[in-house]
Amino acid sequence: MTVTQQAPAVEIDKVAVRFRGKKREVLALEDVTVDVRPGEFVSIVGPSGCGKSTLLKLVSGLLKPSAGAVRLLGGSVDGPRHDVGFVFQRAALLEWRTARRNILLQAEMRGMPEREAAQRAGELIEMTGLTGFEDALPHELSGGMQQRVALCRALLHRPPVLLMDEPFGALDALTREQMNVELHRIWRETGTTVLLVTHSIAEAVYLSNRVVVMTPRPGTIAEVIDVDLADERDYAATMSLPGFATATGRVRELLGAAGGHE
Amino acid sequence: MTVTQQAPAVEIDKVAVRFRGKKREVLALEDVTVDVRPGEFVSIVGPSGCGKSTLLKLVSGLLKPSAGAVRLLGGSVDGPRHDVGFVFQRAALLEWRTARRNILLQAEMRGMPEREAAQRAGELIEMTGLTGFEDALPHELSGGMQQRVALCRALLHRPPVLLMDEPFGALDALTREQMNVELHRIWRETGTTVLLVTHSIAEAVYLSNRVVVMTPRPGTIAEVIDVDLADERDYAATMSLPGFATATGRVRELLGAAGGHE
Amino acid sequence: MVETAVRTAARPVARERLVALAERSWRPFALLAAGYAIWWAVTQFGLVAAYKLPSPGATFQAIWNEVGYFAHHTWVTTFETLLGFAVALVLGVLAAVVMVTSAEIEKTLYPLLLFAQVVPKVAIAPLFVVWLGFGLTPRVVVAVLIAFFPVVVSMVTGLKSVDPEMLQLASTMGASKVKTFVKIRFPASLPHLFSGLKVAVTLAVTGAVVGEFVGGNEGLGSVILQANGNLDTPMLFAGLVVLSLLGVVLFVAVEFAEQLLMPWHASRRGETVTVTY
Amino acid sequence: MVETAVRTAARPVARERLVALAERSWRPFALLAAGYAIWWAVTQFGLVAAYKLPSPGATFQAIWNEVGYFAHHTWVTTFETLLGFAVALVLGVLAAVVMVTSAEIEKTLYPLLLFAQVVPKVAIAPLFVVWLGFGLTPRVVVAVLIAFFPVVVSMVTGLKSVDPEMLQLASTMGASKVKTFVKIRFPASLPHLFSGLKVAVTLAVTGAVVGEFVGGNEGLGSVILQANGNLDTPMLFAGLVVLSLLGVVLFVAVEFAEQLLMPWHASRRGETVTVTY
Amino acid sequence: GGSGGDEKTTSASGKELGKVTLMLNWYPYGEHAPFYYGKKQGIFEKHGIDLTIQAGQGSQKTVQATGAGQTDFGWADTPALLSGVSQGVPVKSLGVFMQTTPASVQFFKDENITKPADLKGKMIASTAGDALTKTFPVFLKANGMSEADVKLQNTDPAGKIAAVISGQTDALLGYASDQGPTMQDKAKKPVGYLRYSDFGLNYYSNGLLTSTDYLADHADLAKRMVAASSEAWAAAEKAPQEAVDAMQGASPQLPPAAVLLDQFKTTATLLHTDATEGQPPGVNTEADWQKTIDTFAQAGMVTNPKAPSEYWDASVAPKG
Ligand SMILES: Nc1ncnc2c1ncn2[C@@H]1O[C@H](COP(=O)(O)OP(=O)(O)OP(=O)(O)O)[C@@H](O)[C@H]1O
Ligand SMILES: Nc1ncnc2c1ncn2[C@@H]1O[C@H](COP(=O)(O)OP(=O)(O)OP(=O)(O)O)[C@@H](O)[C@H]1O
Ligand SMILES: [Mg+2]
Ligand SMILES: [Mg+2]
Repeated sequence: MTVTQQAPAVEIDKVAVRFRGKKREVLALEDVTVDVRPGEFVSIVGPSGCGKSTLLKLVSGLLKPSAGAVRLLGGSVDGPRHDVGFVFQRAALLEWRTARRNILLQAEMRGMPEREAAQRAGELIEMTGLTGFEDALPHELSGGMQQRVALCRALLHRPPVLLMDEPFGALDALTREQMNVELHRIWRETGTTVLLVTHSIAEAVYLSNRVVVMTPRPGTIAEVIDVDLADERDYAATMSLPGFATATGRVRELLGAAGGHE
Repeated sequence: MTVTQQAPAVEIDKVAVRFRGKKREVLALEDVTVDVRPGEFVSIVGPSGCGKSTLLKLVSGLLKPSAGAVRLLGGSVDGPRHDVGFVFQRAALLEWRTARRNILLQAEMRGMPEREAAQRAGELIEMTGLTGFEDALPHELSGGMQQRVALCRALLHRPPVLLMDEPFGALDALTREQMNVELHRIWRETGTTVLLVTHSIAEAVYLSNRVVVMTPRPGTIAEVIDVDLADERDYAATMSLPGFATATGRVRELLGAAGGHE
Repeated sequence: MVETAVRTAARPVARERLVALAERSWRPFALLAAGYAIWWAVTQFGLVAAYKLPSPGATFQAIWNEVGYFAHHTWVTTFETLLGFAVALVLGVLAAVVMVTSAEIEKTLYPLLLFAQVVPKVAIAPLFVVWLGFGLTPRVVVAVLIAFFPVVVSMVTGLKSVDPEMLQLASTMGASKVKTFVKIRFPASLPHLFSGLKVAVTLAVTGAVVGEFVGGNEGLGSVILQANGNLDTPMLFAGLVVLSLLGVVLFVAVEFAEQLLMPWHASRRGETVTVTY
Repeated sequence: MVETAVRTAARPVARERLVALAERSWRPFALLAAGYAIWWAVTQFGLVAAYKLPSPGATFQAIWNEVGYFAHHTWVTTFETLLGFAVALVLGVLAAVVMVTSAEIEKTLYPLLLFAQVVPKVAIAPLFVVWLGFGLTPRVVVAVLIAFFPVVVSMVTGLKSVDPEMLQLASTMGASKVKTFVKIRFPASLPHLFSGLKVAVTLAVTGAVVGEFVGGNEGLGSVILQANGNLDTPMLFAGLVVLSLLGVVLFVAVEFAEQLLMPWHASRRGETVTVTY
Repeated sequence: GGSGGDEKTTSASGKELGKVTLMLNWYPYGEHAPFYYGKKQGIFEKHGIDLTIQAGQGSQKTVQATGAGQTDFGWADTPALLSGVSQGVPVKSLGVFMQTTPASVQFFKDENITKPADLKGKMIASTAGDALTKTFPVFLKANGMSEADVKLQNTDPAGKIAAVISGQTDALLGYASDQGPTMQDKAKKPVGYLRYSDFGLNYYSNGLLTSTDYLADHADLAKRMVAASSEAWAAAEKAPQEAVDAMQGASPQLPPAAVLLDQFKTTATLLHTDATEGQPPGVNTEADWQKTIDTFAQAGMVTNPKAPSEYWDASVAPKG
């Protein structure tokens, strides 16, 4: 996909976030500036507690910055935005709804046509390997299954912008790889703009156009790394490309990680 | 550490678990037999929903098998056991307690001496990098921070058996490596028996004496892989040892994963 | 954790179910029988004067002698109670919703509702008669006023206890307030609401009776009032027995609705085959 | 999600706080003023006969003329209410704990409690006098009986709503039932308990008044009863006003305790600087 | 509710009857026998009245309901009427039938109480705020005692009898025609009375009343109602047993027949003062009214006493 010179889909401009707790004030983000082009896939990696989840909540308008401004799809963000699909870090399922009905919540809230929604939900359930558990309640599902339900829910309405907070954290290696491939395919086919928080450097590099590496709290941007890979990528083959090694190496270096998990 | 010919610390004997839901019966585990020697470190890997969490709950006596028997530290398990430290897949923190007091819950419940508990909690908080957030309530912590609090809680009383269900899933690569190293050190120093569920194959191999690989639901044991590495392991160096490559390769093969995340 | 027996994986057959039912329910019956036995013994052997406590025989005789009379008055009270409860339920839920929607409305409305609650209805009931006359209205109004508050309080607490992240999720879905309410807030607050409803339904009975005390020649309240005036304790107890039965039946109906509407809730989950203990 | 204003990161100064307080609390006061104005107008212009509704002036005059008298009776009723509420709280929590501990005890005890609840206390209050004599006891007993049930119901629901995984966690810690209760079940059930307590405290006031109606020479209940007998509506309303104030004060005290004991709860969390909206 | 007197029905003999409702002061008991007897004997029909009798729940409420037009006529205690009028309830008495108050201190005879002085130090159950309690100090004063000499215990009306039977109190304040017979029946012990009227205090008790509006609009019907009632009371006085028998079926919760008879016989002794001796029931004198008003003014129940004519319409009184 060729990225043209359009206005950015996401503009985060000199943003700072300061939380005030009972006893403590926490500066979670400081002077964060990122632009994401329409149709771009950007991953965010950084140490635990550096403000990644906070950043996604800013973009969706669930949180207001203490300083700076956020723009999404050309409009300034000053309230919850519903032109996004959001996967929270916790699965956040409704305990009284079955897996399928948790997914369909998205459709019901948006008033999507029922037939279309049901069909799409069926496809996503199959894609994520939840077949057979459509009618299970959340407490009857394993941790990874719950996470997949939340993923399906965020994808149901084919959102123009996808915000995903460690959507694959509770999945085993194989399932995770399959999900990666699927997500990559969906992204290429639909031109969705994606912001993905992940702890897997390989995943970040495999999926993204660019990887944003953050510093420990207060979260600032350490570096934005361009991934020099074609948009169409074979999973196994990509891993052995020099562009992949360069990018992962640089990310690992910035994070100070030895690379055991990547 | 030399493993002597003692009675197993954990004996799982032809265990099956069948859940009955409203509409569906799910056979989660079938004919699972595993013995864990005292002081051994065993990791469990397997596809999402294959019954790993279920297995840990069986060992701790939180769940009764539909068939078969479980023995722990020489006694048969027929009720919740408290000679374990358990890290659940969800952090499961008390929302009204601060981070420190969530950790100290373990001490309070067991009636541990206060001074000792407070000191130990302080050490663990430092080790897991939570310093400065001792007085934060769970909702003021990031996902990874919550997980670290749960980890500290399980380690507080230096349990003879540690049961950990993806304790590092929400951590970034660097923190995760550090935690791995710390856990390995604790294990070597205390001779604790550890059962660890993880999705990271590298983590499983780096930490374990043996890796149990499970099949998709109904969960059975595909193979138990012996890890041919010295007990004392340097993190970065281990990765390049032939024993490491052999073991990870075999696990990856059994799981059918390409290895992107390891 | 509560200890429970291990179950086999096979589905229970009808006979097993019956046994299980008997196992579950023999205790209340035993209790009832014991209570009856004590009552009987105490009156039979003259331990308590008859004007203080009639014998069970005399009490049931009183009902039996006037079955039609009791049926009529029970029906009146039941009708008032149900009407009062229904109105209290609707108004209470509405008030709670409005109050949760806006902190400003809450601050304006709460003192008003609180005021309506703390004024003892028993004390102002006579005024209702002055204001509203002797018909059905004042009695239903008293029932509503008495049953209303628990509904509001529990519903407000319930609506506010919803996981904030679920509400954030809803707002990313562009959900309207109504949809968020219908699909998230309301179901999530059901456990709270039902504990309010259980209290409310029993209070609605009391409300109807209080209403009948102050104005009305019908209903179990007036039966009791007259019996009290004549010191006719068998009749008084007969009234109380029938009234209690009414209360118990309505309470059980609410519990049943609870079971039906929220089988998913932790407090009511069916046990899984492999049971946690 | 409720929209709220953006806050700056700096701590608010004292003046800002004052303004915020005024902003938060002007509505109830405005409401009170409006209510008073309507009451005044309605009586002033003779829209309602004086025997139906006295003027506010006459009402406050009635209090003012007999301040000492009101103070005494208010104190009596307050004492009965607090005692009744305290006993109901302790008994209610105990009953709930016992019931949650064992399903069998629950099944045995619930019908008993339910029965005690559904028998209208107003109807049996005269019997209490026969059984317990005059004096403080029957009045406190009525208050306890009326306030008890909401405490039990909400506490049982609360205790049962605890996240099962937290209880599993406790059992891996070898926690005794008592410790599990004190450290997990009880705090987790506070949000439920408090919605019960809010209802219970207002009912305890009613209970004390009912007790005073049927037997007692003291307390606001007897003040109201006498005023009613004389058709002395100013005095009647004076009694009601004082009684309502008592109820409001006690309710606010319970709310205050709630705020104090569970600042962590979603329903009461202070907003963070960067506010979700 | 009230019919407003405009509805008409037709009797068996083809006579056109005015439909009226009468709300009693309480659920039916012996005192009310004359109304049932009059109905049964066709006395009301003879006067062109189709009478419906409703139970009441206390004189006060009957006064209020009558004032509000929820019933055409009421049967209520004069003190309740006086305080009602002084509070602005638009009602008027059409004549008091029970001209001697049945108010009395009641106790078991084994208490050895024979005169007011014997009440010294006794505990007496009474309902705060009711007329009996309000006038009790006047009664005490008339007999050289003060409030401090006895202890009054506030008790629910329903609980008074039980309080005496169970020994919680030594006596109660009540109407001789009401609690006494029931008490005697339950405890199987003779009951003694100290009637206010025997010891220097008398005032008007139950009588017929209507609203001022009704009186203005239906003066004739009101007059006929008074005449019929008077005739019914006179008839019942002569045949107490038959009168009480006429009540059968009035309510499933009627007191036992013996109690009813006892209640009515007591009532029958209260129909006249010295001034109206020999007159038909329901004939009042202004002097008696004044005495009653003065008594309650003294007791503090009437704050701004007015002339008898403000409370009582003399024009409808029955002729001998
Ligand atoms: N509601 C809140 N109140 C106070 N502090 C908060 C709040 N939410 C987050 N924080 C703080 O903000 C910082 C960033 O949190 P955030 O959840 O964005 O981290 P993260 O990068 O997502 O971490 P992780 O990888 O562990 O999920 C943390 O230090 C956290 O303690
Ligand atoms: N309470 C329950 N009732 C019914 N089915 C259940 C229950 N708990 C677990 N299961 C089912 O048992 C199977 C195994 O669940 P388990 O949580 O042990 O998986 P897991 O291996 O831990 O998966 P993950 O890696 O996704 O956490 C799943 O298919 C799940 O749906
Ligand atoms: Mg996060
Ligand atoms: Mg799991």
